[in-house]
Amino acid sequence: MILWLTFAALAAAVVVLLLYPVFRGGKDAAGRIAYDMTVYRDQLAEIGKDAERGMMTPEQAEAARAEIYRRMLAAEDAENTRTAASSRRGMGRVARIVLAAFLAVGVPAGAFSVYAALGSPSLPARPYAARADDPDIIANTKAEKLAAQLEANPSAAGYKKLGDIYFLANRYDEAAAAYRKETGLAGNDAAAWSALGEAMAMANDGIILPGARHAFAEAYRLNRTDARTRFYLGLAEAQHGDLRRAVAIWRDLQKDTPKDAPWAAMLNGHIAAFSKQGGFAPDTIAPQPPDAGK
Amino acid sequence: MKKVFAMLPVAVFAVLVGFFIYRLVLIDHGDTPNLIPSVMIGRSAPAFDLPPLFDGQPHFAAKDLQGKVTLINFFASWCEACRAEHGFLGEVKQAGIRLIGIDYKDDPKDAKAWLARMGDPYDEVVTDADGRTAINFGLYGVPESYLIDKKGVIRFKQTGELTPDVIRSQVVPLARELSR
Amino acid sequence: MKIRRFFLLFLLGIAVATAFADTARAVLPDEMLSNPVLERRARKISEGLRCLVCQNESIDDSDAALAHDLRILVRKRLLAGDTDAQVKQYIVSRYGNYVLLKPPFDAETLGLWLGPGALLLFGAAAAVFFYRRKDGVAETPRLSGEERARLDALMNGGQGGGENAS
Amino acid sequence: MIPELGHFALILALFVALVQAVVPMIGASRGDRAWMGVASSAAAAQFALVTLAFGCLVWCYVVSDFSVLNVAQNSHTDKPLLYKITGVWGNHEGSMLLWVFILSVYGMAAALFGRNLPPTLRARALAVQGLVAFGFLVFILLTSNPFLRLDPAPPNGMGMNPLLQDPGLAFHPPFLYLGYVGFSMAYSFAVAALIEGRVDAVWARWVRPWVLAAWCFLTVGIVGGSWWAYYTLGWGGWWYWDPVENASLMPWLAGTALLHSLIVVERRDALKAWTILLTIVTFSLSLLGTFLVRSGVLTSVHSFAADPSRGVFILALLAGFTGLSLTLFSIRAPSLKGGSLFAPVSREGGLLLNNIFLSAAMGAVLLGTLYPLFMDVLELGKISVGPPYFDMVFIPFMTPVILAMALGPMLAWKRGSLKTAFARLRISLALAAAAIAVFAAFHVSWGVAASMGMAVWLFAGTMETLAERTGFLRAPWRETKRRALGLPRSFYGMIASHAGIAILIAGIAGSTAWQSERIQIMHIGDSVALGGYEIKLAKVEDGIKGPNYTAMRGIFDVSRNGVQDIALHPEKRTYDAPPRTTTKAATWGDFPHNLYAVLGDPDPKGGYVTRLYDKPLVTWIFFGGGLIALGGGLALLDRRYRVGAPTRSKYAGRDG
Repeated sequence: MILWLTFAALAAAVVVLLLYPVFRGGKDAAGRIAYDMTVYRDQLAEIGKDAERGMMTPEQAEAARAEIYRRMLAAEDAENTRTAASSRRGMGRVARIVLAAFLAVGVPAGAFSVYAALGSPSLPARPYAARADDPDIIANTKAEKLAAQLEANPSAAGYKKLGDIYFLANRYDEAAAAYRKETGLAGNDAAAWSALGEAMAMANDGIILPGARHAFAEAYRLNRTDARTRFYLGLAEAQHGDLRRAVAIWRDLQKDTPKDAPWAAMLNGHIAAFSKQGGFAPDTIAPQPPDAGK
Repeated sequence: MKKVFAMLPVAVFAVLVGFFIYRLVLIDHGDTPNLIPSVMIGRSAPAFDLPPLFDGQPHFAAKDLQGKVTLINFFASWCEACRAEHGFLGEVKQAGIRLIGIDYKDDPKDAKAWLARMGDPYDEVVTDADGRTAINFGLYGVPESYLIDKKGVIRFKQTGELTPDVIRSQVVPLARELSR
Repeated sequence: MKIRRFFLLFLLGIAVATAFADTARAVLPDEMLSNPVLERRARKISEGLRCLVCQNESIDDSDAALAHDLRILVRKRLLAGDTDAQVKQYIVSRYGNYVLLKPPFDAETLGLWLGPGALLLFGAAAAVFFYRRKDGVAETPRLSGEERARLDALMNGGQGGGENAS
Repeated sequence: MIPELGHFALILALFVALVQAVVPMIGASRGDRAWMGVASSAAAAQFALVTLAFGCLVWCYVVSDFSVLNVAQNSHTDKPLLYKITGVWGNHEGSMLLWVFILSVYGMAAALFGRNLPPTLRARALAVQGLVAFGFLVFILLTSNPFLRLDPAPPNGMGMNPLLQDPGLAFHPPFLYLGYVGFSMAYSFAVAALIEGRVDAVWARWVRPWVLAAWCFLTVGIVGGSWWAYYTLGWGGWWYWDPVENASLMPWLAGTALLHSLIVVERRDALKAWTILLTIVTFSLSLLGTFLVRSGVLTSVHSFAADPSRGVFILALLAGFTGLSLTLFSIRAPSLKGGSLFAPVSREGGLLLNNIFLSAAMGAVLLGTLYPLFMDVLELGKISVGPPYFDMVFIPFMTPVILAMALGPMLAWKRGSLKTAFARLRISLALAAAAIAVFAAFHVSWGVAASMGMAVWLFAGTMETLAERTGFLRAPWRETKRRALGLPRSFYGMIASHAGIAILIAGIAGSTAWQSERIQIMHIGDSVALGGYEIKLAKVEDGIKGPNYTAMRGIFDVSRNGVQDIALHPEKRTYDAPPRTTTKAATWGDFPHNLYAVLGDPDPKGGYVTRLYDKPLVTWIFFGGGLIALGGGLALLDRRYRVGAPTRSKYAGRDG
């Protein structure tokens, strides 16, 4: 609420600022020629100074002055023709009211509607210092401690946590090692296998080697709905050159993906990009789940 | 006259923008402006005579290229992209093309271990320890592959990884034509 | 958790793309030739050859592995008795003109080499055209009496405006 | 809330920019004072909103709010506060926001200091400025939005490229942008004048301070960047003819030409079409630089950071702003009346000569930068155009400019005499000839001797000009002092800038001619002789902890004739996040020497690779560059650019 009130106040302040000249009315100022004359007078004064300093002979100074005088006369001519020619004087009251209405309504309305499309009003700011209670942060600083504890007292949940910490710290090799321990301890845990595969892939700059592929296959065997597993199985196909197969798997995943899923955009992007690379239209590919057998 | 001169800047600028648009269109169509075509295409493979990776096997030299269509694949165990490419090399061999691997600036121990782990699709693997042969081929980096005809002339070069698409649509058809 | 992973993959993609190499530079002591004259020639040649895998750097400035190999090659060729031109030709025969930081003068680069001169000629022609122009007034004539009167009115009328520097 | 507030302020700024672009333009064409008045208040609102948005982004960086994608990608909690702040513009999105922020600062300045401008011209110029802001805000919001959020926030950021963690690189982009964007103000005036159909001596005076300010900032930015490259990139170079550098040099050359042609317009009412064209070209080159650097059309082999969608957008902006203004130019230029004539040998003639050569040099740089692209698009093959080409074309083009630079100020306006000018410069002529003879005798190449001769010629000539104007030694001391105090500041600005160029040339010539280098493996205790100094590797300390890096530091003791002078401490740093290694050279100068030491990797067989250079006079390059910018600053303080607004006079009321 405070957020919206602040926005409204900001928009209102801007509107007031924009409307000020509209309602202040036209205070007459000097005409164009007065501005020109100011400069020409200044130039004349400079010539005087130059001549006085001996930078110009009196004749040169006189010629230079004559040039400026001519420009002054020309400016006056221009002013007279312009004044005679321009018949329109201002925009009138109605136009001014229309303008004021547009400024007062159009500007804030436009800003709010664009913000509605681009902004994330529901997300609070997350300054680092204010995240002292954030479990991730605490965990991150205590990763070493946790690793030591697990050494003495291994547990699947502990390794999962450790793997997550390493993963988020971009330490993928260590994350993979922790998840591998987790898969060993947890038995048939699809999420653990999937996390392992992802960590291994990330450790190789996103390339899914046989080891990682095996982990994903294992995860898929245990759970056929997990989005992450299906996404990476598709990616593996793509990396093996079978773009049609990859797109088929992703389109299958797309069917089960809610529109507002955070990865929906990325998934659609992958489908579009890989279809383009493969030179086919995505909708010519029938959705197909990954092979369970592999 | 004056008018023509006044048009000149906007005309020059329009041509310039035309170039930029065309370039961006090319990039958008998958043309990678950064790839430099090899000047070696259509020329005989440079002279070389490289020692084998595995002890006891023969050397491989430029003269051995005669009589058989060959794909020379430069790779290294330390190269990330080579891993991605490696799985598809089998297709090349299946198509009846002789496949020679040149292990580029690598520790033989690492290369052997790598081939043991990833599989060894090559007919022969030789080593280019100091990278001199690679430079003679005009190599930018690994992986790169050169398709060479029966007379030892370079016919095709792939800078970067061989993808299944490149193998199927370019390498195999060209090799077939060349073997005739 | 899952959500975050996907975003991280996205982040990682960007990080990999913008990563670039270490900046420790160029020629290493063990590459250098003991003969200072040959070494100086080698450096000179290296400065004119492009590092093929870098952005706009000569192989003399680059620490890329290929640049290192090319520097050694340049020195080997020099030791073998090649002239500077032969060394360059050797590398051009492998990598094409792209490797030369100073492009050769040929049909394709005609515009590049003659362009600057053409621009200057165009400028000179425009200047000549400008100086021979007739519609300007060579010497400003004195003001006529009528003009002087108008001017006086103008100057005095505008008395209020002026040289009040703010 | 802070990140969202910044986002909203930026979006609001977009609509204010639209208002600023449209309403005053209509107002000016209809002569409506209220509608025109919206220009100033919109510029003020624009400034306030973009400042707010920029401040919000800075705040996000300072407090490490990783829920903001841009912060998560480019910052890290370990970074020192300074680099958290400068990290804001160390990436594409943030730097575009800085761009728009600076644009709004100029708009505000024009609204505040523009009271000496006729209302219609001011309204139109601000409207064009609003249009530029609108284009860039759309670009930022659609393709480069720095306020996109991340949920949940990652525990830490990805860090910042360590190369950017340096005061030199932290502060030179803002100056470059102040330069690039500053030229947008001149551009806006040019377009406004074309719309009005009035370009005259008065217009030139109104525009000149904006051009001066932009030019000054751009000079500082380029010199700062060059200085940064010198001491961080680790091999003592300071200019590489890289496309990024060319992108800043081209507007500088055009801007320098513009600065001089404006004088002719102001004095003679001549060269008007050319000056307008140059104004458009200068700003377009700033945009072109942005396009080339950020679109990826020019990047080379292993770079894949380019984003074609951004490229398309910037190209559209470039095509829009430049195309529209050039079209307008082609319609209006033929009707611009030529002013009074001047002889080829005259002050104006000198300025015109300067314009021709500077523009041709700028064209040559542009040609060299784009030629590989042309060849590629036309499928004529791939070539590289590098430093040897640019040196070959640039130096011959600049030589006449420098020779004329000493001569020009000695020529009379309108019709000068070469004989008189040379007679007044006889001391400079003699000194230059002596310099060439002395340097040639010291077995340096003829090129270096000639460059030194040119530097002496220009410096002495500039000093002689100063002496001439003040009557130094010819008039009584009291008279000299009176004249010196009476000379306008812009004159002193010219003296400082021209002298700066002389010093810069001497620095370039000296550092190339007398550079010496030693590259070797040194063990602890080894000594190397260089430039009359004895440089000993005393020790190497490893594991030195910085705020966010670990360094290996070499301690070199430098002694001369057995007396120890100073110690050099180059470092090799490995940053924590992201883990990357950078070199930090150590430099020390004692006229004329400049020692430069770099510590390389340890050798497997023991010892360390070290690179030691002596670059005599190299600091003169940066000092000269600084003096050039200072000259611009002095000129900007000239009282004639602070002419007040006219008060109501008998002409008042005619305008509405």
